[in-house]
Amino acid sequence: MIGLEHYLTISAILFCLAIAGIFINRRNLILLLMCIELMLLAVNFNFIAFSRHLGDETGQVFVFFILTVAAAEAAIGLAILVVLFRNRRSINVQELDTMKG
Amino acid sequence: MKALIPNFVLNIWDWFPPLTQYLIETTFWIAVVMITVILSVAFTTYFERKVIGYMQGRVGPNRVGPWGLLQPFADVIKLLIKEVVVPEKSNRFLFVVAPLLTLIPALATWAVVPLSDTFVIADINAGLLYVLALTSVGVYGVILAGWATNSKYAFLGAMRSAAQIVAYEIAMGFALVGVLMAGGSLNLGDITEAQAGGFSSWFLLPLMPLFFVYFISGVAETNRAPFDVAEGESEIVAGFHVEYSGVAFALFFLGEYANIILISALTSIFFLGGYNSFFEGWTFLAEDSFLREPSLLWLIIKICFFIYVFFWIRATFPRYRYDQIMRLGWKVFIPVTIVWIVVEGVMAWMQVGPWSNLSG
Amino acid sequence: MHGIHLTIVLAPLAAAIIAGLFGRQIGRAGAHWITIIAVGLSFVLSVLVLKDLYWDGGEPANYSLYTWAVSEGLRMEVGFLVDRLTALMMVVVTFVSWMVHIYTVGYMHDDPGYQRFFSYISLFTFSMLMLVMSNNFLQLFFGWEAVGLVSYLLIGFWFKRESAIFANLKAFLVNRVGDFGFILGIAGVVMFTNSLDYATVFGQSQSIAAQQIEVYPGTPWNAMSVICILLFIGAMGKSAQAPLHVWLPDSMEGPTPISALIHAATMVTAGIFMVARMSPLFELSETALAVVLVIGAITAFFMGLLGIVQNDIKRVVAYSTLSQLGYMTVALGVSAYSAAIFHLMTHAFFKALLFLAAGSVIIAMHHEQDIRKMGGLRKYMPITYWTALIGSLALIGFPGSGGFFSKDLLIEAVHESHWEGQGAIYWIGYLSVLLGVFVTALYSFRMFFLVFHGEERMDKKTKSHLHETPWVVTVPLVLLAIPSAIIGWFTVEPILFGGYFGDAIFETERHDVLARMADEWHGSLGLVTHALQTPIFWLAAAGVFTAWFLYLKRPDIPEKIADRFSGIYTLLDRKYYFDDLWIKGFAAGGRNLGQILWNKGDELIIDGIIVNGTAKSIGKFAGILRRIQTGYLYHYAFAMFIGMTLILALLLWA
Amino acid sequence: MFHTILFYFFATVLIGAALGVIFARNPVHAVMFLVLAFFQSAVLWLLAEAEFLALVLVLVYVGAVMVLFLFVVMMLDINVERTTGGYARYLPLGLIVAGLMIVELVQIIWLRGSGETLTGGFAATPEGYSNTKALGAILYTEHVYAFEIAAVILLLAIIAAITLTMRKRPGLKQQDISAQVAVRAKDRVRIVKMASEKPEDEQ
Repeated sequence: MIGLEHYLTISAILFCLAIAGIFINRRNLILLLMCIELMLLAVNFNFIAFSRHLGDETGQVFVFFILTVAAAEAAIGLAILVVLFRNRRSINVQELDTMKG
Repeated sequence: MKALIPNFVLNIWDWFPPLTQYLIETTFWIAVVMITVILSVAFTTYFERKVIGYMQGRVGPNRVGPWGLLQPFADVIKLLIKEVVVPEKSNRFLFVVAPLLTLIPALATWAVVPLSDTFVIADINAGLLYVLALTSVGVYGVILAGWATNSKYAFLGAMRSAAQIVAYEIAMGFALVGVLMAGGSLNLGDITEAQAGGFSSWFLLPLMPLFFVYFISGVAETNRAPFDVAEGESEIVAGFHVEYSGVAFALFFLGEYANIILISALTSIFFLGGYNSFFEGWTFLAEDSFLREPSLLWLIIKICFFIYVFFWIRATFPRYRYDQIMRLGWKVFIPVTIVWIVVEGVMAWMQVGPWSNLSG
Repeated sequence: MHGIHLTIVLAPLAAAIIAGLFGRQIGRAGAHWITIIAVGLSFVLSVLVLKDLYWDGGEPANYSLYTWAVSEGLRMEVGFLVDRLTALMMVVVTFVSWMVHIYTVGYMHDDPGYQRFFSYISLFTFSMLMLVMSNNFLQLFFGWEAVGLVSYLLIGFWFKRESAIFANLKAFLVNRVGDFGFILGIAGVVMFTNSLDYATVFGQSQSIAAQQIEVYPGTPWNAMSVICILLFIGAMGKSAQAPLHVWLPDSMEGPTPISALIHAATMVTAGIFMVARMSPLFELSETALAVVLVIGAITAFFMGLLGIVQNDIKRVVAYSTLSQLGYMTVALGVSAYSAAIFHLMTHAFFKALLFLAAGSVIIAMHHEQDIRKMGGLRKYMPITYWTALIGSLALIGFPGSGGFFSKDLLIEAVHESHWEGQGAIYWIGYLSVLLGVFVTALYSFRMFFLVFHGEERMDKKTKSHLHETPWVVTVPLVLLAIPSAIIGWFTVEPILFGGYFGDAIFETERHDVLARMADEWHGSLGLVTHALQTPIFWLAAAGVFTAWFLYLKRPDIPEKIADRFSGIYTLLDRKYYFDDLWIKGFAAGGRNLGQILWNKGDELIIDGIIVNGTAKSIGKFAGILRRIQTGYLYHYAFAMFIGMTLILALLLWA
Repeated sequence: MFHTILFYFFATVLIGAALGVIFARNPVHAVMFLVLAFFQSAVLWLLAEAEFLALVLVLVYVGAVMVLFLFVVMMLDINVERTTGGYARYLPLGLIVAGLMIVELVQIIWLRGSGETLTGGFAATPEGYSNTKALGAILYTEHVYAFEIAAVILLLAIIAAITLTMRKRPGLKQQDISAQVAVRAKDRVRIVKMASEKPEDEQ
């Protein structure tokens, strides 16, 4: 039967892939944002799996809030990105080093 | 129905494991619904041309077959045998996938639509959410088509369409919140059941503003006139499908009309009682009259009516300007729905007039 | 009573604020009326307080009004201690201040800074009252600094004059030296008693005296001596005792009324008052008393000598003030606190009178202050003449005058003060005050004769305008002349022998010279009649005679003496080179030291090595570390990820 | 059995999509892979009977957030070559570490699971159980304040996004509808009365 650990495994794999994505795609800010979304998805997997395993819906409530906050984060993040691109003509992470000491 | 099937078929059937039986059965019904819808699409195009023709003082198609009834098949054949031109600098994969992405959600939504009081392919709890989710996916086809074409006109059309669809989706969602409150369930069957009992029980009356918002948003969602800025022949040639031809174009066409039928069906279900009869409460009719029974017939009549309204609107209204579309969506529809949700809640809570029957 | 005390203090403050901040609105007349009324009110109420305490037998008041801060049990409060000592000081301060206010109306008549001046002197009155009425060290210090501030402001009142700026800066800086000692003394008090309140501190005086303090490791000193000497250093600064006296003569750059008020009658006596107030502490340290005595004696005699060679009318009076302050200090040194305060009081009257008289002369002479250019003013300004004569007689101790009683008995007290172990010091003190009498008489009447008698040496133009000064000037002169002349008659007995001060002043049995003198006391009249038999009278008479002989009879002799003894003359003329010592020695030395510390210590070591060096080395170190901190998100993410992997690996496989 | 097959199938597609996200050269493809990944996740959640969240995931993520991503990716004229360069350099290292981590995590999950009765799958839900209803029941009671805060956060996000990206171009002409409506004929048109013919004396 498919159970908790199957979901946890998927979540772990997703999470690691997302992190790998962050340092493989080191030039594109949008891709970094997308990898973060992927990580959040992995986290949501865990919440849902445990919620089902324990028979407690609170875990799913957490997922609900994570979705909310992630949506907000994506909206603001993309807005910032657009403004950034408008000003710098680039979203390359390596070129965003104005604050570098 | 089972009586019609020969015995040996039934024997073979019983021999299959239950899982396979289930798969075959579901696939069968899916195929039936899909074919029905696609055929309907064909005749809808004919219907449109006729309706608009008469409205404009013409007769419409009348050459192919009796009264031009075979015209849609002629069109289909024409489109099928035409070459699909893929622009050289386009993104080939997405260019091909995009038309499918418009069609699939429009067809997939039918899974939860209760066609009669006994038949629905998937009777799932969160049917309304499913509908919303799939409607929101429909936008991908347009965006990807516009982008993959690698043409400025197509891209402009895609951008317009995407913004428009996202904007009207919110109003649609809010309107459906009202329906959900009234029906007390996310299951479309339950929502329809909640409207049993004749015209006065339909959600049309208590949810009148939501009905208008939903239907007009539906027009906008399908990129139909007067919200067809995504195509906008006079401004951006043909918008997102400017480079599409042959089957690919046919799929867009199919998707658009499938969507029209779907929106009509959903509007009927949400506000006009779906498969419930007009005459349910009419006691002068015989107790067992089919006119008082809920059936697919009523749903089809309602769907046809709304399809007709679609064409009627198209023939009547000039195209909206883009910024006015956005204004209508964000500044008119969303506030109206929010206000009406509050009104509905308060009225239902206080048991006032037509709202007193609502479960919310 | 609390309300009265508060009114006494706050009325001048309110007047000062109004005159100072709204001077433009209320105008000149408004400024002087409001301040005069306020200070007059203070005076009247002070008299009431004195009456209550002395004649009506009221109890001394000691209370706190307001707690400013409490720090580890150390309460910083504002409070009043009003006993007879305070009451006496209050009356003297407010009376002289009131007189000076009235006098100023005439003296400053044409000055553009009229309102500012009234604001300052009212503020001064407030500060001085705060000082004398304080019941704790903190408020005392507040008053101490506030009077210093106002003094600074007033010396530099004519701030466009180079010399005035120099003088006020000098006064301020020299006072800082004293204040440094003073605040160290207060700190010592706090260290040993953890209290600022007089009553508490005095209650623990015995325990302080029993303790030792090691300022330098290995040399334990008596804690009480250290504290008292430090406090006395403060008094030296404020009361202009040698060698911190140098600011007082220069302070004559300020307008004459404030010379009278601040630099003669009140502020400079703050040190005397303070030591008297601290008598329970000083009494327990004979070392400190000896220091007080020697400093006072030196000041009394040598500063008097300087008065002889001065030609500026105000400076002569200023040196006489120094000398008289020396007298008071000597009295403190022999534990005759009452005598010191008594002399302080009489001195306040006659010295204020002398200053105001000098000011009157200056007005008449159109701000000419050189006595060599005066002479024969008697017939032009009779009131000034007579009041100045009264003042001078009181100063030299003419029998029956105010100064006579205080000075005579002061010297007598010094004479009586020989207790064990005081051999040399006793003689220094006694001889100084005795010879000082002669010197006092000499310079006083030298000035008097040169100004009012003899040939008229002023130029024609000035002469043609000479006339008596207006009534606002002469009335305070007369009003001050009266107490100068007669106050001794009826105050000497209660103050010195009648136990007027009661518990306010504490004297140990051993030091109680006044008690010994009381045995021979036969009343004021007896003292006056007895005067002719004392050396004091004859010394004074000799001084007057010498002055008459040298400056009226044979005006040519002083020149010759000056030529003959040019070394001594120069020494006196240069004021014992004290100014040079301070300015070229300490000030320049301090500058040089500062220069060295700045160039080498600050710029080279602190800035160069410590500050910039630290920054540079950190910068270098950070430059190495910076290579790790790329600022790229993925590097950090990678680091985190690797760390997590390692931790998991440890958990799993290690 | 069917359930298991479905699970493995969708899980495989999900992981493939995730790999696609991180390896896709073209950002638009990456976005599409992400959409696919979300879809697969939604299906997997449906399998776990978390239907409400599954559909909300599609609705919110696929329908809105990813459209936004797509929008931005398409609108910004990104130099694809430049932004994906240097990619091969870090690929092996990233993959090795990620693989190591996956192995570790999986080992932990299964180590912990082996000792307990976790392998029995999820407990069956009771008859008539509605995931949406159950979620709603606790969302609007226990977590109602958090819910309100979430609403405020979303409002904040809307306002922030609008203020960040809104810019007024100089010289942009805008339609003022109320001004248009308020126009009266007499403000625009001046009717001049004049004779139709010139007076005779001027001829």
